[in-house]
Amino acid sequence: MIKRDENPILALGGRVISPFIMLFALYVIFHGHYSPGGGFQGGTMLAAAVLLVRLSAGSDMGELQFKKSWGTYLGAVGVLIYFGTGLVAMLWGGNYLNYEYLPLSFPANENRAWGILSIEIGVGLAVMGILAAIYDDLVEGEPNAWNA
Amino acid sequence: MMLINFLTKNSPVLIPILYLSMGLLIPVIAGGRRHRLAWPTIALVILIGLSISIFNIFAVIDAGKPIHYYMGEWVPPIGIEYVLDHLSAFVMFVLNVVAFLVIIHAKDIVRHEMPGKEVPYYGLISLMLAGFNGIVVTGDMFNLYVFLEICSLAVYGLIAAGEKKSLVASFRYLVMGTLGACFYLLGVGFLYLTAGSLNMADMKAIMPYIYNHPTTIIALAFMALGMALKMALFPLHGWLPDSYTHAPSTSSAIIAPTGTKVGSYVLIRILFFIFGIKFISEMLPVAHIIAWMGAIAIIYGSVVAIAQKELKRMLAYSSVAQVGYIGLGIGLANPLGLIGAVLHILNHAFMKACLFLVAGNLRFKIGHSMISKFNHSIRKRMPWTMAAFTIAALSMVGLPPMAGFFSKWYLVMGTIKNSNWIFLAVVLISSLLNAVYFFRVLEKVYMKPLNSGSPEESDENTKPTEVGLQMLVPTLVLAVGLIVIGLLNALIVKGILAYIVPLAGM
Amino acid sequence: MTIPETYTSLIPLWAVLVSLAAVPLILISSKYRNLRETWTIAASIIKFGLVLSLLPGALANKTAEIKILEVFQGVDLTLRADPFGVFFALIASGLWIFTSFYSIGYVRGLNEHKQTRYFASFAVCLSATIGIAFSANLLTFIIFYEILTIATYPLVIHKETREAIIGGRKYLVYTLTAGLFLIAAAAWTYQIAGTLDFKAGGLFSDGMLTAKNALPLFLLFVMGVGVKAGIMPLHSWLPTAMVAPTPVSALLHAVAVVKAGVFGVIRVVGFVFGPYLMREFGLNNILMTLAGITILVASLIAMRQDNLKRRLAFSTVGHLSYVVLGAAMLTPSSFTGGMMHIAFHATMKITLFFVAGAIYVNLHREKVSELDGIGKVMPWTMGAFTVGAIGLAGIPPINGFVSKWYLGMGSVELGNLIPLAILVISGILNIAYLIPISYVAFFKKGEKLEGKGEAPLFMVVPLVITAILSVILGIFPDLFFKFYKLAANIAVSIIGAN
Amino acid sequence: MLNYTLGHYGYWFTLVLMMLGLYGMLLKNNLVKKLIGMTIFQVSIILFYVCSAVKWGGKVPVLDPVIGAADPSKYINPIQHTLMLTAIVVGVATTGVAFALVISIYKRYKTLDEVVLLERMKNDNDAD
Repeated sequence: MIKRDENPILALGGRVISPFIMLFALYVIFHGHYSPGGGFQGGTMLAAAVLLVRLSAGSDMGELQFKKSWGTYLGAVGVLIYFGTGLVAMLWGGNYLNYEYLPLSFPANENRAWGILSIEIGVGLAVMGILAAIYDDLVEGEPNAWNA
Repeated sequence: MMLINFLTKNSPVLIPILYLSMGLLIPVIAGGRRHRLAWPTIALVILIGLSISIFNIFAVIDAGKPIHYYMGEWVPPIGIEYVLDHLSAFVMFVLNVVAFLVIIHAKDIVRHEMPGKEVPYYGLISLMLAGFNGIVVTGDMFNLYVFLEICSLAVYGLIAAGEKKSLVASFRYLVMGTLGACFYLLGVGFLYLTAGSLNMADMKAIMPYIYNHPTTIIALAFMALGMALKMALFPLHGWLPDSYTHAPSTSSAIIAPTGTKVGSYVLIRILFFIFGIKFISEMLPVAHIIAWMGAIAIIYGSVVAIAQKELKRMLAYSSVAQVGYIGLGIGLANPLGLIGAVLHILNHAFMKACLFLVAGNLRFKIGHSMISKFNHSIRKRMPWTMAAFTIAALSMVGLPPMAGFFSKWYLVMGTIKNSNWIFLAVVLISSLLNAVYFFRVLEKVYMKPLNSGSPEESDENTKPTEVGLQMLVPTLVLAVGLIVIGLLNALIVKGILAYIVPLAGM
Repeated sequence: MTIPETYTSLIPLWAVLVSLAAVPLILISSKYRNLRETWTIAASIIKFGLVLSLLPGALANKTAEIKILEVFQGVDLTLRADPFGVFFALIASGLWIFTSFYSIGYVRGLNEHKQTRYFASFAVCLSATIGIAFSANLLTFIIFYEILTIATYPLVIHKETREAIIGGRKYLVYTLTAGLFLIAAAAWTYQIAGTLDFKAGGLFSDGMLTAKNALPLFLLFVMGVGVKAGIMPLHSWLPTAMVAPTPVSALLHAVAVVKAGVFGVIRVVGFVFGPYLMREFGLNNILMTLAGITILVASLIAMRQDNLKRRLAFSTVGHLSYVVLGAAMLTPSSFTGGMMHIAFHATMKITLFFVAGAIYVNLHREKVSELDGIGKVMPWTMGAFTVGAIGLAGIPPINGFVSKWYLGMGSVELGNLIPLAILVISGILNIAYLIPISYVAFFKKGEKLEGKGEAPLFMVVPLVITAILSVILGIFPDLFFKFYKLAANIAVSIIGAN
Repeated sequence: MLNYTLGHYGYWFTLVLMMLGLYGMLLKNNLVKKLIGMTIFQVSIILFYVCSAVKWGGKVPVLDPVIGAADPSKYINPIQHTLMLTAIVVGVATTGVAFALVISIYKRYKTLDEVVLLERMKNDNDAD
C-alpha cells in the first residue's frame, strides 16, 4: 500500500461519524418492513460504519471497534436468525417463512410484522458480518499502512 | 409420525435450507481447534440431505403429480414456489447421492491436498449443494438465478483451492460463469417485461398470449445461451477442462458429476417447462441448434480427450463430450431423447464421480495421474481401484450391461425416431472414440511394458498399496452402482422418468 | 410337428451363470493351480449337463424360458432355450470341456503368464456364448454379444507382445463397431416393429418393412453380425487375432466368437426378417453373393499362407460363409445344412487348431514349411489333423460331408446351381490347402527330430477325441445329440412358418 | 421510428454499457480490467431491469399505499427494484470472490497481465 501520513482529521472524523452511521443503519433496518430500507441496506451501512474506521484509522483501531474474528460469527448468527425464524414457523405448522404461525401470541398481522423484523435483523447482521469479513480477508497480508 | 408429517409438508424446502444454513454454520461448529469436526458434520449433513431426497422421490411417486410448496404461503405468481416433480426429485437424488459418496471419500484426501483448509472447504461444499439443490427444486426463475450464483460462487472457491494453476482456471471460470448467469438474468428480464411473471408454471400458461412477441424469442435465446455456457456445451466449454484438471481431486469429483448436470437440468426446464416444445421448434429452432452443438461436442470432446496426457484432463474433455450427449438428447425434443438425456444425467454422474475418485486415489497414493507414466505396477498396487476404473470405463464406452449403454440406447432410439441419421452416426462413433481413449489407459495399466527388459519390477513397486477402505468403498459403490443402474434402468425409467414426458408437454 | 410350448425354467439361467460363478472361484484360488483348474473343469461339465438336460425339451418342441428383468419398455432380459439356442449351446458347452483340458495342457506346457486371467476370461466368454445362444430377443442378444467381445479381448492380447496388442486393437475396433451397428439395427427394428423378440419366420408383421427401409436395415444387421461371422470384407480381424494362444484361437474359431457371429446371421435371417421378407426384398441374393465371394476368396488366400494358424484362420473365414450361404438360400435343406455345419465345422476346426497348438508346444513350429516329416513323431496328432482336413474338404465319411451334402441339396431345391458350384470348387481348394500338410508330415523327410515324442497327454487326448467325434458324427449324424433332427426341426419352424 | 428509438433511450444506454462491459471482459489483458468489465456488464443488466420499471409520474406503492387502488396507471411495479437488490448483492459477492482470486493470482505470479501470466504459468510444473 502507498505510505500515507497520519491525518488526525480523517482518523478522528471516521471514528466520530461511525456510530451515527450505525444508528441510521439501525433505523433503516427497523423500518425496513414498512418503508424503503431493510436488512440488506441497513446491513451494508453497518458494514460501512465498521469499514470506515478500518480505512480511516487503520486495522488496529478497527479491531477495537469490531474484531476480525467476529465477522464470520456474526454472519452465522444472522443466518441462524433468518433460518430460525423460518424454521420456527415451520415447526409451528406453517410453511417456511410463514410468520403467521410464529408462536408470538399477537394477531396474525402483527405476527407478520414481527416476523419480518426478525428476518431483517438477521439479514442485516449477516450482511454486516460478511462484508466486514470480506474486507478483512482481502487486506490480510497487506502491510498495515499505519504501522509501516 | 410427527416427523413424517413434517417431512411430507415441508420436504421440498428442507434440503436447500439445510445446506444453506450449514454452509455458514460449519465454520462456526468446526471453527478454531474443533476443525476435526468439519468432516463428520458435512458427512452427517449430506446424509440427512440424501435421506430427505430419497424421501422426496417416494413422496413424488406416491403423489403421482408435482408437489408444490409456497414460501410463506404466498401463492404464486406473487410468491416464490418450490416444485417437486419427478424430474426435480430425480435430479436432486442424483446430486445428493453422488455428493454423499464423494464426501465419504474426501476425508483423507482433503486433509492431504489442502492441510488446514478443511473447514472452509466443507463449508463451500455445503453452499454449493445448497445452490444445486435450490436450482433443482425452485419453480421461480429469479430464485433460480440466485441459487445459480450461490453454487457458482462456491464452485469458484472449490476450484481455486487446487494446485497452482487452479487460481487462473477458477478466474476464467468466474468470468465465463458470470457472463452465463448474466445472460440468463437478461433473458429472465425480457420474459418478465413481456409476461409480467417469474413463476415457471405461470409462464407456461401465459406463453400462448406472448407467443409471437419478439422479446419472447430474445428471452429464449439469452436464457438458452446462458445455460449452454453453464453446462459447458460446445463451443462454450472453454472454462471446463482447465477447471476440472487443476481443481483438488475432491472438487473435481463432486463438481464434474453435478455441475454440468444442473446446467442441463435448467436447460430442460427452460426449453420444455417454460417455453414449451411448440415454441422451441417453431419460433426459434433452439432445440435443433442445441442438438447440433451437442453432436459436435460429442465428437470434439472425444477426439480431444484422446490427445490428453493427463487423466483428469482427459476426463474433463470426456465430460465435454458427455454433456454433448445430454444436449443431444434434449435437442431431439422427443420423449425417448428426453428420457435418454435425463437417464444420462444419472449415469454420467455415477461414471464421472467414479472416474474422478479413481484419479483422486491415484494422486493420493502414486502422486500423479499422468497417463504416460502409468504402467502395470499400478494394477498390482491398486487392484480394486483399477477394477472400478475398468467398470466405469466400460460404462463410458457404452457396453452392456453397464449403465452407459442404456442411456445411449435411448438416445439411439431417439435419433432414429427423428430419422436423424447424422446424430445416430455421431452417437455410435463416439462410443468408438470413448473406447480409444479408455482402452489406451487400460492397456497401459493391465499390460506389462513392451520394451522393458526385466519383466518383473522390484518388490517395492509392486507391493499392494491400495487406498484405505474409506476411499475405496465409495469408489467401488459407484462402480457397482453402474452395473445395478444398468440392470434396473427400466425400473427407473418406468417409475420416475416416464412421468417427466407428459410434464414436459410431449 | 408339435405345437411349440413354452414353460418357465431356471435351467437356461443356471447354464449362463455357472461359468460366471466359476470366475470368482478361479480368481480366489489363483495361487493353487490344480484347484483353479478344477473349477474350470467342473463348471464346464456342469454347464454341459445343464444344456444337455434341455435337449429332450427342445426335441419335443418345448421351450424353456426365464424372464429375468425388464431392461427397456416392453423388452425383458429373457433367456429362452428354443431348439436353435439349445443346438448352439450344446456345441459351445460340449467343446468347452475339450478346450478346458487342452488349455491346461497348453498353458502348462508353455508355462504361460497370467494363467488366472486367462481361465477367468475363458469362463466369462462361455457364459456370454451360452447367453447369446439362449437370448430371446435382440436386446438380450446384444448384451451378451458385447460381453463376449470384451471378455475375449484379454484372451486375444494374452501374449502382451506388440503384435498381440495391435491384433487386440484391431479386434476391438472391428467388433465394437459391429456392436454399434447391431445396436442401431436393433433400435431401428424396435421403432418399426415395436418388439425385439425373436420369432421363427420373422418378427416383422406384414407391411412394416418397405423397400425403402428394408435394405438399409438389413445391411446394418449384416455389418453387426457379419464381423464376427467373418464375412468379407469384414473378416480381417480374424487372421490378425491369430496371435492369441492356440486354445483361444480354437475358442474363437470353433466354439464361441465366430460361431456367435454365424448364429447371429441365422437369427437375423430366420428369426428377425424371415424367409418371406428376405425374398421379397431380394436380401437373400445380397447375402448369398457375399457368402459366395467370401468362400472362394478365403480359400484362395488360405493357399498362400505359410503360417499354419493363419491358413486355418482363412479356412475358418471360408467355412463360416458356408453357414451364411445355407441361411441365404432359404430352403429347408440349406438351413439344415448350414446349422449342421456350425456343429460339424466346430468339431473339425477345433481338431485342427488343437493340432496346430500341439505342434507349437511340442516342437515350437508354426509354419507349414517346417512340418516336413513330423508325422513320424506325432502320429496321433497328425492323424487327427488328416481327419479334420478330409472333413473340411467335404469327403465322406467325415461329418463335413454331411453338412455339405445338405447345403448342396438346398442349392438344388432352390433351382440355382451356382451355390453348388461354389461348394464344389471350395471343396477342391480345401483339399489343395489342407491335404498337402498331411502329406508332407507323413511322407516327406525332414530334419531329424530325435528325442521328441507326442505332445502332452492333456493335449493329445482332446484332439483325438474331437477327431473321432468328427468321424462318428459323419457316419451317424443323428447320434448322441440328434443334431440332424434338431436342425431339421428348426429349419421347418423357420421356413414352415410362412 | 425516431420517437420509438429516442423514447427507449434508457435501453440504448444499457446496451452501450453492456457492450462496453463485454469488451472489457473479453478483450482486456489486465485481470482487474476484466473484472471492471464484468461489473459494468452486471450493472448494465441491473439498469435494464430498473429501466423497465420506470413510469413518469408514477410512485412505488410502499410510499403511498392507496396509489395502486386510486389510479392504477400511476402504480409502479416494485418487483424489478427488489429483484435488482438481490442482483446487486449477488454482484457484490461475485466481485468479492473475483478480487480474492485476483489477489491470490497476484501474490503467486506477481503480475496481473494475462500475457505475462500465461508466460509465467508455463514454468509451473502442474500436471498438464
